[in-house]
Amino acid sequence: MVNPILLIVIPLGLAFVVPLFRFISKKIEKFIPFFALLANLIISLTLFPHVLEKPIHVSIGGFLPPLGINLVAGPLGILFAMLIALVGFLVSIYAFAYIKEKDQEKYHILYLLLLTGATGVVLTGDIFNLFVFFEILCISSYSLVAYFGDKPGIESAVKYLIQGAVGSSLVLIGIGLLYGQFGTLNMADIASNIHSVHSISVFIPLVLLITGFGVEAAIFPLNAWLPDAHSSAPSSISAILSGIAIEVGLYAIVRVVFTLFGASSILTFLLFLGVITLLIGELCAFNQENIKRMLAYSSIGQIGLIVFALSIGSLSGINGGLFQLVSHTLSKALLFLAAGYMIFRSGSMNISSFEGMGKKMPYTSFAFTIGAFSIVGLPPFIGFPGKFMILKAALFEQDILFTILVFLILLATIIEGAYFFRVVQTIYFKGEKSTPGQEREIAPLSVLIPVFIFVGLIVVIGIYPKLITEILESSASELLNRADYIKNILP
Amino acid sequence: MVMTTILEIIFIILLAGIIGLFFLGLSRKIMARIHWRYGPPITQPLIDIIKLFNQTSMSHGFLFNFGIIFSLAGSVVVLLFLPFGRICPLSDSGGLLVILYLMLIAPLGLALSGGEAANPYTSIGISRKLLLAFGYELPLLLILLTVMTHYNTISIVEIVNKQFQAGWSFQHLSLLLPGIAYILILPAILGFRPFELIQAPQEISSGPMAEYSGKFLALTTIQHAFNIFISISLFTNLFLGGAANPGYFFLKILAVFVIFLFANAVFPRFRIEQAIKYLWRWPSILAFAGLIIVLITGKNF
Amino acid sequence: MDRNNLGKWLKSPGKMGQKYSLHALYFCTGCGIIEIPPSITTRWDAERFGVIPVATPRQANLFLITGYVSVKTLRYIIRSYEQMPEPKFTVGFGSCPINGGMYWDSYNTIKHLDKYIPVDGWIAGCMPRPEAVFVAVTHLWTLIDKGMADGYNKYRANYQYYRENQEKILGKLEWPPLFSKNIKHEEYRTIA
Amino acid sequence: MNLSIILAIAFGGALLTYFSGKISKKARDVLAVLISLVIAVILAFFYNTSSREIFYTGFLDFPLILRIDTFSWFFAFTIAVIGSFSIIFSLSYIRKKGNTDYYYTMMLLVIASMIGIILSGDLVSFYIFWEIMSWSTFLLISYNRGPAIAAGIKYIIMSVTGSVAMLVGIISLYSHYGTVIYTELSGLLYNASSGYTIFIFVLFFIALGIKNAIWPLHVWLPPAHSEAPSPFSAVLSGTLIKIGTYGIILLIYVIVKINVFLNLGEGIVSARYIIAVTGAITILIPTFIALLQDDAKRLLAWSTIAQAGYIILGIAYGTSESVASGMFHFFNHAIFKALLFMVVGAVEYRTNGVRDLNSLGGLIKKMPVTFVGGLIGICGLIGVPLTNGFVSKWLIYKTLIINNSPFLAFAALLGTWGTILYSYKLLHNMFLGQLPEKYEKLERAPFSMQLPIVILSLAIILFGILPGLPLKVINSIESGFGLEPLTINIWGITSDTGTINMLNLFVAVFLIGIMIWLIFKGSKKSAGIGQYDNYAAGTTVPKNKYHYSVDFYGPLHRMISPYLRDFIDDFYMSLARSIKNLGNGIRRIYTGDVGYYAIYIMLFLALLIFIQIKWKLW
Repeated sequence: MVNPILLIVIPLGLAFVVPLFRFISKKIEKFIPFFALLANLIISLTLFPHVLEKPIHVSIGGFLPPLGINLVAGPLGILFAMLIALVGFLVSIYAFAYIKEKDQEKYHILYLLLLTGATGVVLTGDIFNLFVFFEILCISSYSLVAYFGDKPGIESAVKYLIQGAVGSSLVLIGIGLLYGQFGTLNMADIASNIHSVHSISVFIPLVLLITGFGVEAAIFPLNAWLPDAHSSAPSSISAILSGIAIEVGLYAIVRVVFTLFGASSILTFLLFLGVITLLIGELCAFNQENIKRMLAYSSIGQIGLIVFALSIGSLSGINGGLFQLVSHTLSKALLFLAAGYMIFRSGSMNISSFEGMGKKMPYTSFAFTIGAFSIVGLPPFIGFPGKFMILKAALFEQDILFTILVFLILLATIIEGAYFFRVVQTIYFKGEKSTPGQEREIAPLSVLIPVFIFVGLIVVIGIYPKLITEILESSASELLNRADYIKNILP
Repeated sequence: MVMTTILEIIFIILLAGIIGLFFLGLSRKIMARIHWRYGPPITQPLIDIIKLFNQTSMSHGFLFNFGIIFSLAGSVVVLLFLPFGRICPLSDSGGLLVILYLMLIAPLGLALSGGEAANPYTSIGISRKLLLAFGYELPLLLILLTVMTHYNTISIVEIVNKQFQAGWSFQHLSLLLPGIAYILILPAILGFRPFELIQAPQEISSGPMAEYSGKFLALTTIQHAFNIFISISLFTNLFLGGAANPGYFFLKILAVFVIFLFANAVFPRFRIEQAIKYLWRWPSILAFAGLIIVLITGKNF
Repeated sequence: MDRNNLGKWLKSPGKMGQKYSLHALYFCTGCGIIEIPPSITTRWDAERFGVIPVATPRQANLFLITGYVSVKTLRYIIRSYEQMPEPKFTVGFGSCPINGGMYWDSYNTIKHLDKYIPVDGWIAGCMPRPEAVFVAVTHLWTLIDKGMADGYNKYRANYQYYRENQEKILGKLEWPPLFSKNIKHEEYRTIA
Repeated sequence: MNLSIILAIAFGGALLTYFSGKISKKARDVLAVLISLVIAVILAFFYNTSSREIFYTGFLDFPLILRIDTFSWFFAFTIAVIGSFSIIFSLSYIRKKGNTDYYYTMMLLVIASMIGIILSGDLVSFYIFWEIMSWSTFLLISYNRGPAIAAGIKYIIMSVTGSVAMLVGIISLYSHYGTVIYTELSGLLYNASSGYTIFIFVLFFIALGIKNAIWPLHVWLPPAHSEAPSPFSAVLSGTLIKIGTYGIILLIYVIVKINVFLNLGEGIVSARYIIAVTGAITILIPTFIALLQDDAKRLLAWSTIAQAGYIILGIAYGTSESVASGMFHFFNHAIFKALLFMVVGAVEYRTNGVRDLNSLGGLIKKMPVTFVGGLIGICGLIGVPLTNGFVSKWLIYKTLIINNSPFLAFAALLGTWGTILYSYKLLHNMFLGQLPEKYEKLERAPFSMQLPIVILSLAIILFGILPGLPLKVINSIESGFGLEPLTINIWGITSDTGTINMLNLFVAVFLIGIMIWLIFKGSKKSAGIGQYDNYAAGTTVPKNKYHYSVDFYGPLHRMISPYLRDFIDDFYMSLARSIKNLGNGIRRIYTGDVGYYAIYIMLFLALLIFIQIKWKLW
């Protein structure tokens, strides 16, 4: 069986090799992320069956935990790794045709680093190491947002950078406090004796960590960077940001709350936070004229929904939350890619500029439609089982509070439907019936292939959700009973 | 059994036609007398019909002919459902509701026939006819519902029989108001003044009949005669307790008819919206009150 | 007056019907119409003879040309006459329809109405009183009895003649000819 | 033969049609008609059988079940037949327009999903097919562009609103009873608290009522029906809104049993009466609004709402006769409303999209077959005796009167008289009156349009004279529901409270009609004259101007129109506007100034700590 550390090493190593390849050929460099992530995908797929029976943990340099740094490839980690590899892989294909600037190697290096960071975050078992990888992720995404080098890109990158810096500093303080109290940085170790300490002195680091990671995870008051960053980044990067970066931030929060602190009592707070985030995201998106901003706001909403689902705290709740997370990753990445190419063609991010796209770019608009329906949660697409599971989990609590929250969520769903259907109508039905300028210009294959792989996944998982429910359940159980997690690492 | 039914049917149709024409003639005679004129002979409508059948006529097409036949058939069929004295050939199909529905075939047929005439006078007349029908249906429905709820049946024969046991409907307080309401709307049903706005000769040149000539006019006259008979005998059956034998029944409807002749002779004409406003105000209020009373006092049967 | 003679009714119902239900076209051509209201109302009550005014030519079989006929009204008279169902009877009321009367030298009054539509009877006088109307009606009865009130047949037979006269004075008529029967110019003299 | 094959054919056929359209147009047309017919035929074979099967186990832990019994057969078969007719109708209708492959595919998809809903045996698959129906309908309503876009968005938003409410209901049922299968759920609510039952009722009724266009939830229907392509309007108002009816029957008589339903609340405030009264309102108000319409299809749309009111009233009133009348009227309405929409569609097709009642007229001379279709259609709609609408309406009136609720009966009857007015206006303004000069050259409707029109007209007459045929099916459905069935024969209904026998009526009308016809023929022949030989006070008839159709019911219009503004629609619109403004307001939070953002973070931190100190989260 392969070593999960390869998942980190391959992209990291290749990232630094990219400049060297330039000396060989300029053509080749764009293919490096492709191969790296293909490898990652294969590795994570091969690891996947082993993980299901027993989490793998690798200790770097032979030092056993709690002393050394260790990687823990649990079901959750592998799930995320797989997701990251998959989305990264497909987006790297998309980038072939999409990234046309002079010095592409910048893009590819940063891209690989971003994914390295993400993978590292989800695989590491050490809190400080997590922070390091998190920083890699953040910094590379700051610079990728500004990749085009135009004014809005740089401006939003700076905004992102400032908020991210505040967040990271909070995280660092939190970790420092934890280290001061427990004298260890290994998560399992901290987790094992978290309850032995006076509560308030543990609460402060918890709060700091939640806030810090919350910035990246775009929870309500901390998500101000997101619309600007997503709308001004290259579409491929927007897809990665809202498909992966946010989810990784969320992963960090979940890991901290469930595994590290076992803080089931703060979930009530997160519950409301999630619903508020959802409502605000959808309301902001409702009247948006700029397509990418609209998608960004809808990502905020989706994150809110996921947070809500995860903080129900029951097994089915977390299950549904993770499913929704997967579905959001796939659908939103698809939406950003499709929209990105339509923007590329129409030359404007304004929704009204998409009129008649259904005739011009039939395949891309079809894909966009599927993505939109899936986000709104219509069967037979992947969004529907997710929403279904979440509502099921919420209503199984048999609690009036949950019923009210469910109604709020559904209100948000209606709003979401409203603006997505508006865009679909604009694509297909607005504009004159057949103006002469409407000859088809099919998108290049390197755009259509990833897009349609996404479509395929969305439809297949939507029709046959059992494809992923198994791993989701094991990941949910991993989150819930932290005792096993600790036992696995500290025998 | 079937033989008797058929005989009854023929008897009723002939009798109704004769009585209807007699009423038409009578109306012209009495009107003349009220105007201090000598007036035509009572047989004048018959003479007109004979003449009209011997005249040439112009037709506008298939529907123009079909509509007339349709409407006349509708009015004739209603006769078979109305108890005339004790005679009621088709008592066991649907009762009052079917009568209600069949009574709308006649105006519908005329409307269709007049519609193909492609003459705006006709169309205006039809629009007025339908509007007036809509106007008087509101109180009429309330009245009929009151009666049906009071006797808790939809069969008109049963209503008549129950009146034989318990006296005329007029004697029940709860049916008094609806009866009055019916009297108030009966001119509208008959198309008499002050509701003679459907065929206002000076205004829209006899409305739906503007294009009729010869036999078409004759058939409409006959249909009008049947219509008079039907609506008056419906009132008689519902409120004046029907009758044991045809003669007695005839006297009753004669009495009711003559009352309206006086109204017809002295009143001017409503405009259509005035007519609707009137119909939807007093008769409807009375009928509504009657329905409320019936619901409060509960069924008597 | 044989209105109540049942035998005649059975023998020729059509003719009797035409006699005793004359529906007059309620059509005012000229001043003569002033005599119609008294004749149909209380004082002289035309309805007792079965004469009542009706609204449209379709329902009428008696056409009273009441008063002078100007060129303008002639068009409407012809149109109304042609729209009446047969059998139909025309009565010129007053001297103007007969020969122009006091308008004998007017440039736009029709002097000889019977050149344009057949006229079954004339009521002379200016104005004839309502009694005269009833006299005309009774005469019309006798004509109907004898079968001499056949103006509509004349019109049918000599349609081309009438049409020519009409078009001579009115110019091209916008409605198509009523009868397509084509009679040569000599024949009508013999018929008429 | 098992049920999943039907769905396979239906859904597979839809996709197949699309791709065959890429190859050859002819093949696609044939295929589309063939598939719709095949579905109908297969369903016909299921008559009077009942079977049940698990067709898919892949969805989470819910086995998706298909079942058929007389109840679902009745609805499914009607839908399939109407659907196939409207596809036949579209053959020539859609030829003028673009995106034909897309049109047929969506049409078949809608029909397939409707049949899926009817055949599904558990609430989850019901919901899945329901949603598929919703979005496919949405994609087809906007097909005509222009005003159709607003109609589509209105439809889909209301539809999504309803379906999420229903989703809550379904999951709540599942969380209470651990099952979503009808047969297991049925009667379980017997010992539930009435509050919970009402909660479930409300949730489901939002969804079903929106589909069925019950009065306060009807606003999507008029624009959608009038802007959609006409054959699809036929499907929409003939069958699609009846899915809501099906759902309501399913809810009341299968899931919540009749005995629970009748004991829900007391007297006037019982669920039974509230729904019945809603139905009555749904009859009255839309009928009056339909009187004011000048657009043929919009008029029909409003009349559809009104007729749906009859169905709801019948179903909710809960006596055996009323339920029978409700289902029978569903059947009749599917027939005659589809027919009427096809008639309007044919006219629209020939006159290049003229639907304005004020600019048509006299088309009877040019499109006689279409006219006869329209005539029979409105006769059915009014309920003239010997057409199918009569018996169902007679039943509902009768049961309402006999069970002593005359006000509901009054609403129903008055609605009928309003129906006469607007349906005659529809017929007159399109087909009667003077033929405008520009339509002198009009041809008849093509055969593929005349065929469904003729067949449906014949069906109306047939079921009018032999009401026993559908009533037999309805009887067996009712015995399934635990209602005592009516005593019927092929000609009508016999009961001690009131009997109807169409045979008497038919023979009487027929013989008397013949008699009068003979009199008519016997007397003098009448000369045929054209429309320009009319009485015009001696003048010649002016062309194009001699037609009274604009403002046909002017006086009534002026009387009632001030009271009949569609304020419900205004309310929804203002709601949407206020949400939009709220969104704009909330977006101000993101000022675009990083300073604020940093402050937000700190505030969040402070908030967390404050909460900790206040409520001790940890």
